[in-house]
Amino acid sequence: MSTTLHILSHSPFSDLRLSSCLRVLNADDALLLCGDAVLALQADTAHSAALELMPDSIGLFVLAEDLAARSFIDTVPARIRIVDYQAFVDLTLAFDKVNSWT
Amino acid sequence: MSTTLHILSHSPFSDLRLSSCLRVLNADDALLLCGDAVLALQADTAHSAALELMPDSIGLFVLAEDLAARSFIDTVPARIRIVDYQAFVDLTLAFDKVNSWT
Amino acid sequence: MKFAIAVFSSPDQPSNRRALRFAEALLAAGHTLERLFFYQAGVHSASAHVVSPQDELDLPKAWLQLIQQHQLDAVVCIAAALKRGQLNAEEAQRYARSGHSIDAPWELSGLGQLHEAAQSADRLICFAGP
Amino acid sequence: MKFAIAVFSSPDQPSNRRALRFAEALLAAGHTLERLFFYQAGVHSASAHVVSPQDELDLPKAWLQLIQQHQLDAVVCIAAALKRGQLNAEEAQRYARSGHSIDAPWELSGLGQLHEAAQSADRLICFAGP
Amino acid sequence: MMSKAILLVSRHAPTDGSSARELLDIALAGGAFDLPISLLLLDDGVLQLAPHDFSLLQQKNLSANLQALALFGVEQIYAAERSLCERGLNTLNSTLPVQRLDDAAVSQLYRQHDVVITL
Amino acid sequence: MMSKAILLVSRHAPTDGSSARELLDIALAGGAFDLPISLLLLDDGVLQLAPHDFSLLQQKNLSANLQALALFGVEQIYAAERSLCERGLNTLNSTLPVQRLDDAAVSQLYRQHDVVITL
Repeated sequence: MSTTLHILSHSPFSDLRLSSCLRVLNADDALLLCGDAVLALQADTAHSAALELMPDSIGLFVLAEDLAARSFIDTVPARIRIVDYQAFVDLTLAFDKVNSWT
Repeated sequence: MSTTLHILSHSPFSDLRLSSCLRVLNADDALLLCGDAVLALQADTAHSAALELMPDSIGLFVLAEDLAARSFIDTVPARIRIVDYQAFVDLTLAFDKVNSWT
Repeated sequence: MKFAIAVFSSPDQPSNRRALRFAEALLAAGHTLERLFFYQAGVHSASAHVVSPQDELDLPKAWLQLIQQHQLDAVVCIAAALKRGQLNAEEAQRYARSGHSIDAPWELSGLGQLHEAAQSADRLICFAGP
Repeated sequence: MKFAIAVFSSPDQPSNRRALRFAEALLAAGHTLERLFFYQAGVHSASAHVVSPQDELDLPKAWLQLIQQHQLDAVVCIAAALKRGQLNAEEAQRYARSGHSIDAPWELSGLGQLHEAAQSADRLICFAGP
Repeated sequence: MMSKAILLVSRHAPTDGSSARELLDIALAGGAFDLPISLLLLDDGVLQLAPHDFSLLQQKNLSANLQALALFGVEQIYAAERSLCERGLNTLNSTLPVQRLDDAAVSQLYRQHDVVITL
Repeated sequence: MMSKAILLVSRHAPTDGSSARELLDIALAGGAFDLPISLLLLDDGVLQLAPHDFSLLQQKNLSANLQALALFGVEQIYAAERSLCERGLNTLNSTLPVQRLDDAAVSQLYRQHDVVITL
């Protein structure tokens, strides 16, 4: 059985990929938010609530530069791990395959 | 006061323009569905229900070739008027301006 | 009546073809098409380098034929075209590029041409997205 | 480890730059980048005709530098490139186009190259969308 | 060495630009190389199973490409039941032999493949 | 003859490719011609009001273009209150003088203009 790192980059406020992705995640998969998908972490929105409800076994990651560039996002939930490009490379090797929601 | 013909072409199943558009429509505006926005007419979906609830004063139109090309859509609500390109041109002149939800 | 059409989508998007059909329909009805304005990925419509598959509609060719047949004013936004690599001979020379993909009757010009068309036409119709 | 990267987005999309940064990071970590494969609007990354605004990142140039510096195998899907007007000298001659926008070390080839890379690399990472 | 199993996920309507066609081209190329390819139609991708008259849009017949998959040895074709239902296509009779999968089976499909490409 | 009043509707985040920038370029060009231009930030477009550090993405500072609007005579800048709230930006303090509009006022804005361009 093969694990998957899913990558999202679309804004969850204009696109429905996030909800589709959350449905296909397996218990040992992970999700990396980059680009405008980072907006899903914005506090007090339906999307950040949906992310907080994900099972603990599912790893949640955000690309450092995309988070920092959106400086209005001041706090992120404790379970979210922030990865730079070097950690992004390592992350792709920690799962058996990578699926970009293009 | 100036009326608007709004044009949508994105699939309502993958994009949120339809709901945003329905909120800005004025009572004497109109909506033309073309491209995959025609999918909003598919029976027994949340989108066709939302369209049926629009006030009667708002004109609802669909581009003929886009409807016919999707031959699985077999019936459309009675209030929807089907326009070919010639009627599309006339329609843009029947309103003061045209807004494409690009 | 006087129309202006703005195209924001590339030739592989359905809205690009829809713009062409709309232009044909308004001309067939005896209206005037004052200007075609190509912006964003729409600038690829002007490329003479596109090689469409034989059994598919060749939109850059269809646009060119329409423009020639009706002697239309077809403007490509110069800033949008440069950053997307669609140059005419003059810009290719200015920026020392070895070739170019846009020829007359296509014209490169600025966004002022979009505003001029929006002001003078009775209707501006924009085509973009799918 | 061995990586392959597929790019489906044009240089004005953020994911195109993200692919470049990812490629740089994996090379910096001592991994191998077996192949870059450009498909869909990603083919515009190979254009030598792009003129980026002076204060903006020039992605086609940055890709070319990375490819040259690390002698990477950079393949552009030929079918996707032809229909988007990105030709090399050979295809420009074949289809009687007056110029071309893709030069070596960029290579035009088929989708078999994507499959070969997917099979031989430890990871295939795709970049597309915004 | 055994080939890696590839899952191709098609999320676009056949009338939404060239994405659906360009994904099928990847499938056909993989089939030509005798690779183990599965195709999952997800979200708007399930519309590829519904009857269209593409000639009205001066578009090539995408159904023909789907039908050609079997000739290229691509026989694992799946569609997400939920995507079909959302689009009012639950009673659709497809001429293509397609397996319909519920959410759990869709998740399982990702687990069973070594490489995923989504378009 | 009086110039037509133009409403430019910007629906994209400043980090979502070039759409936000290319819409502002239309606004600046219109301002340079002394045309009556209004800008409405709608849906993800309201994110243009939120503070960013664009340099991290090697992107030009879009806030500078927004600030430049006033210099070009474009002073009617509006943001949809609902779009701000949906994105958790209701308490945002923008340095730009922006009028927030409820749904009815947004609809009214469309009525008050002669031309609309949405990007």
